[in-house]
Amino acid sequence: MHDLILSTIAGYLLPLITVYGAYVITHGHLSPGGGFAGGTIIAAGLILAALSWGFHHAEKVFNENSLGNLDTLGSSGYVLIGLVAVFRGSLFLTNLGAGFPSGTPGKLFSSGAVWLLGAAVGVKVAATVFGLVARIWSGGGASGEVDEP
Amino acid sequence: MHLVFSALLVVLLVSCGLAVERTRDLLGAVVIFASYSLLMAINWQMLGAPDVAITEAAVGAGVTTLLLIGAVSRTRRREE
Amino acid sequence: MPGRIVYSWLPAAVALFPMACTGLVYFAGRSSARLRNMVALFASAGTTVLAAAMYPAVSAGNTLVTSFGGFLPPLGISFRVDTLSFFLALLSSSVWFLVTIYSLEYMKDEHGQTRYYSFFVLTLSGSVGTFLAGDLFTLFLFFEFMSLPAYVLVVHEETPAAMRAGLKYLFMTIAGSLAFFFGLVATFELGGTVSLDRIGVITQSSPLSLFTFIAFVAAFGMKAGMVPLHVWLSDAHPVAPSPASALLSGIMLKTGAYGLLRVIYNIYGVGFFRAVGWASGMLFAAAVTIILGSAVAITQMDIKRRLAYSSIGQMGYILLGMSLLSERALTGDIFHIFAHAIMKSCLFLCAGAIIKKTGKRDIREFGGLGQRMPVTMACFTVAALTMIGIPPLNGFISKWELSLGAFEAGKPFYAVLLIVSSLMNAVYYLPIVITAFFTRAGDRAAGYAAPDAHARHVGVSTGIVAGFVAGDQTEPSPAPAGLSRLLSSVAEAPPAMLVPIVVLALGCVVFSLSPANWPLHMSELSAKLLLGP
Amino acid sequence: MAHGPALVIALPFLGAFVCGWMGSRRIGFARWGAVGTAAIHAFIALSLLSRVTRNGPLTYATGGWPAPLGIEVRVDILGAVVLTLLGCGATLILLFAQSHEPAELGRQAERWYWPLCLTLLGGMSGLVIAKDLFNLFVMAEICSIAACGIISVDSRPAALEASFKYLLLSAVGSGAVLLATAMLYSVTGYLDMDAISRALPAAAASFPRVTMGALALYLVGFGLKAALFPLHVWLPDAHSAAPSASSALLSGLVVKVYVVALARIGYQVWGPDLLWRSPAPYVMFWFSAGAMFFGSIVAIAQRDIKRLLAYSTIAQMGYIFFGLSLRSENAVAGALLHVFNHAVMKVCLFLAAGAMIARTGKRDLAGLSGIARSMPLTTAAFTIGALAMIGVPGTNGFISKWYVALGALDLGRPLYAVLVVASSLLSGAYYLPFVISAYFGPDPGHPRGREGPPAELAPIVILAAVCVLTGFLPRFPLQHMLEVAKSFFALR
Amino acid sequence: MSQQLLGHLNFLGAMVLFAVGLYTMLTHGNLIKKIIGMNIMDTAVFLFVVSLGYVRGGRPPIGAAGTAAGFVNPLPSALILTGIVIAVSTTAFALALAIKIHENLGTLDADEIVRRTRSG
Repeated sequence: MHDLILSTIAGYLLPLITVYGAYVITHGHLSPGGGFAGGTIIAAGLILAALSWGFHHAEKVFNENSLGNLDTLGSSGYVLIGLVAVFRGSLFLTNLGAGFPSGTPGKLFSSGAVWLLGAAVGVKVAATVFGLVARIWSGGGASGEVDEP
Repeated sequence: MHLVFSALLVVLLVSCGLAVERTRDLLGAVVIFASYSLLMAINWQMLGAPDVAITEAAVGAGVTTLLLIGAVSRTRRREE
Repeated sequence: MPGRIVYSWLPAAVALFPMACTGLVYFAGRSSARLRNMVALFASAGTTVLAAAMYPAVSAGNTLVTSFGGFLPPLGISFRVDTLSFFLALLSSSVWFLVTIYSLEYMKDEHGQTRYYSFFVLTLSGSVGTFLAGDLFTLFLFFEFMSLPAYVLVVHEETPAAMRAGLKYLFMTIAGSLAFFFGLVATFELGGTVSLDRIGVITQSSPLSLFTFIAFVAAFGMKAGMVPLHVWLSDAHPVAPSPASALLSGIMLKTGAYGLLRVIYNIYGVGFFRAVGWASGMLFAAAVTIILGSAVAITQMDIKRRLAYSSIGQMGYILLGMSLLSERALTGDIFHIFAHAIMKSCLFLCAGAIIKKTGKRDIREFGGLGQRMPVTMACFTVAALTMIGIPPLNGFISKWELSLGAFEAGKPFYAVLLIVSSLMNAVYYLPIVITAFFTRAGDRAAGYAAPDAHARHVGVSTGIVAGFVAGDQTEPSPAPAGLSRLLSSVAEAPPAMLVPIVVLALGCVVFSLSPANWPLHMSELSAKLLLGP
Repeated sequence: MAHGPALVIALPFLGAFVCGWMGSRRIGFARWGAVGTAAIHAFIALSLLSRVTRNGPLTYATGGWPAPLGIEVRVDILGAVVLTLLGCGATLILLFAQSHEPAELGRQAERWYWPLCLTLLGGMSGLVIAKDLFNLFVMAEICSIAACGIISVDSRPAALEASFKYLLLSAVGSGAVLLATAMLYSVTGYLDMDAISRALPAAAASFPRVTMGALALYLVGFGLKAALFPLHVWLPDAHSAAPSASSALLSGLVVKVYVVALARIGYQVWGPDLLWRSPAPYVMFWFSAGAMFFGSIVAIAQRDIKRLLAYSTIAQMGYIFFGLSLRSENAVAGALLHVFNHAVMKVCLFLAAGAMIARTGKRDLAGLSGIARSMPLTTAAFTIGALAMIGVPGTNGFISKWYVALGALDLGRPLYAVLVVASSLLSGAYYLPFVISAYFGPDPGHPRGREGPPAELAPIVILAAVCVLTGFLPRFPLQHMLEVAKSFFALR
Repeated sequence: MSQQLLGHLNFLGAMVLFAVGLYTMLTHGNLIKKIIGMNIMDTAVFLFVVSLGYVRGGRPPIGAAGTAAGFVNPLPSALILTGIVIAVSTTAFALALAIKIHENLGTLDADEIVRRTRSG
């Protein structure tokens, strides 16, 4: 279903949606949203583009391999960030207490590791959701599961 | 006004739910379900849960619908 | 006789020695058949020696005790050996030893011998452990170690009939053990202990205590072949290999009787029973068991089936003896456990020898066997006469004591019942003897060949009994023509089979009315012990 | 091991991600990575156990925030014992699986298999040590989805259908659990179990219908997932259609963690007094009695060995619920002990059955007759497992039976003890014929001397040995479970 | 008062929707319809939880940065968010299964599926 208007608009929308998703992710501790919602938004943008350009185009960038890498990066990243605290001698997932910079409350880089964790979740969710939809739309079957930590 | 609007939302939600149940055309049911999700998101916003609302809008109305459409298009469209 | 408590490792050794040997038998069996047989023999002989080694302490009136705590806190495994335990453990291990010797020859050409001997030794451990157990829990444990492996002995032949009988046996056994389990838990709940070191763990009469008693009766009655629960016995005993049948009938049935003895006289106590009058139910069941067992035995033409039903009838005596609640009856009861163990093992071994040599199981075809296998048949005759209760033999003593006990308990009806059942015993044992000695080989025994064989058979047997009672023998068949012919017709079983048979038959005679009757003495002591002060 | 409580959850998940990532590149790494992760998990669980038994419950506040605000996990004795069970059980199952499953699944499906197993392990671990109801719910969901995954991973139609059914029904269950959690939150204002437990008596007085409804919903929700009798419909299909190692995981471990969750909610959140003022235990009692008989009777009619084992699980779960629904320390200890014991025996049985099926290609009982001659050790292990199921003394099944029956008599209800006993007899009725035919039945020509490879055989034999060992020396799980039961009833 | 009424109205709506979802799930043979029913049921539960929070009269948990006193316990929101995530993963998984089943058996009807898997 290739359509010139659609694909052109999708080309403009994709960066916008991605930026919005990134905003939602990184401001999870300040405003509604967070890693999950933001990740879904990014995935939605990608899906929109893929739908209008065709999934085979998307496969050049986001194939099973790279999606798997992103998936693992996000989810392992979350656990590893949690483990950083452990290695610094505090409890698992400890944030400020483990020496993550607290920053200024109300600003972007506040709340220590929260936005890092959010980013990890966002990457994972975006990759997974896009992978799910891509799989359902373009063949393949057995699916993975989404872990929202 | 708030109350009336909310009541209307609830009524709409229920009727959407019933419509989904009744529709034999799966694609139609999916579309109605998408609007159901959107209505639900609005309802939650009005009930003071913006976090949930935004997620529902992205997930319920967006991803779930896409998944359902994909699945319907890869299987069959009518419920026999 | 004031006894002391002596801590000793011997009881545990007796019970666990064969269990330890089981593995040895199995691994020996993988390298050499001879070695395996020797190990099996060694296991049963060793058990007998170890059991006998407890004699000095027990004869001094002491009680041997071992315990391993903490199996299932507050329960543990414990052994406690008084006169009764010692007596029965020694009895079972020595019978086991004899039967092992017999098996060496009997099982020579059978399949799966390693399996047979492994489980043979394991069941020895179970049955000896049952007799030596110091609490109900240990008793339960060893009871299971005996009952479940015995399944393998029952189905050894692997014929469809054996498999069917085995399945029945297995399910009845499991049902029985679950009833036992229930009784065990309930006893623990009611008395706070399951130890057998006292008289009267359960002292209150309540619905639960009655329920508990019924559970125990069901569990042990199942093993002992009490009448409504006997259905497995008549199938399982005939299909097992003969040495295994001898043990099943001779020893394993007795574990059920022993368990009931312990339950009645230790867990509840005789005083309790006299007060509640539950014994009358037991008496009734015992009476039914005696009559039904004997009556059905009369109709059986398969020698092993007839012996199996006979066992049911004989177990009825034992159940009767323990329910009469009098000292004489109890003495007779325990003595009958001993006497029946010996004679029934002897009979089954004889039957095994006959089947092995001639392939005949049907007693109508036993004509001429007296000439072919004179020793075997002589032993069979001795054991059968003992079973009937002919005065000089030890079967008489138990019946005599039981009858006196019945009078002592003020229930003369049961004495009459004993006499009637003795006559019934005669009705089904004498025809075998008569057929074997007084008809020629190839002849169908008189009366058996007739069109309505069954009716004639019963009629003839009754006639025989009548004649016997009147001191009159039925007309003898023509005697063998000459000595040479007699010798040429002898085809006796090999010595390894013959020796145990002869020893057991001698046991029937020796421990009879001789002035120093050691088993009777032990029975008297045990009865005193059970009845308590 | 101060971080043990976090590690037992985080480690399997991390392992799952890494195995999933490596799966498409080097499958061998994923296989052994899964086994290794489970082994480390078992090690951590064991060290936690020793620590908890010495120093008392270990509370771990994730992120350093204490209870009402942050997420806490707590490893108490029950948690530690079950964690040990999970770790050791999963290690053995995965060890079996890494030699057994590649052939059964095929390369494509196998890639998904190891991460799913580890995800399941992480979810289960989280479930048994979660201290707040929210985490309980999340972990239960992770378990459910991962469990569906390992059922349908090889895409056989029967497995797909079973998995779908399980997925939908467990979605209903999670809806119920979520609703119940929300209701409890609305009347108490907490999600933390201890805090709810303190606030609940007052809340139950002022909102009796809400709290009652919440309890009922928990019973339905976790009852669905744990296959409590009328809600068990998904189990026979799911557990029999899954690959063998999955069946062992599901029947042995997964259903158990939901029982633990329900026991926690009943005894630690509600507490015995409040619990027995509600009808929930009585309902559970009748359902479980139904389960013991229904499961067994239907199992007798089964022709397929894995279906037989699956129905046996229903009966045995009934047995566990039966013990839990009796207001007696002994019965509850017996039930919790049976959680442990049944896990050991059922895993042993399923693995043995899996090995038999793999060697002969047959899964009907008749086709497996005479199997003892070609697989003596596996059959012996199966026999021990079956005897333990019946509760023959000397096996661990006996010990749990003893305590449940004792508990029934503590209540003055001998008839309940008879029920327990009768259900044991019934389990004999379906295990023994198979065992007998395995030894004495006609041999339809199984290949001779074909035991599985050592890695496949070792877990089976070890588990059978554990059945006997904990039958003779029941101290390890028993003492702890008695202590747990005591602490349950000490709660007011 | 109006808040209470609104809360109760939503309770009622949630219950009706739960019933509709469950009914759809149980009575329809089509797997995709079942999945949609499951989603309706889930959202009904979420609606119930949200309206519970509303009846208790809280304010949105986010927005008033820095004023700790103004925060409402954010847990119920997190509860639902997680619930949504789980619902979508379940949905995705169920759909994948449904597609696989359709590939293998050529039908999406539950009864038909049972018949075809049993027969071979």
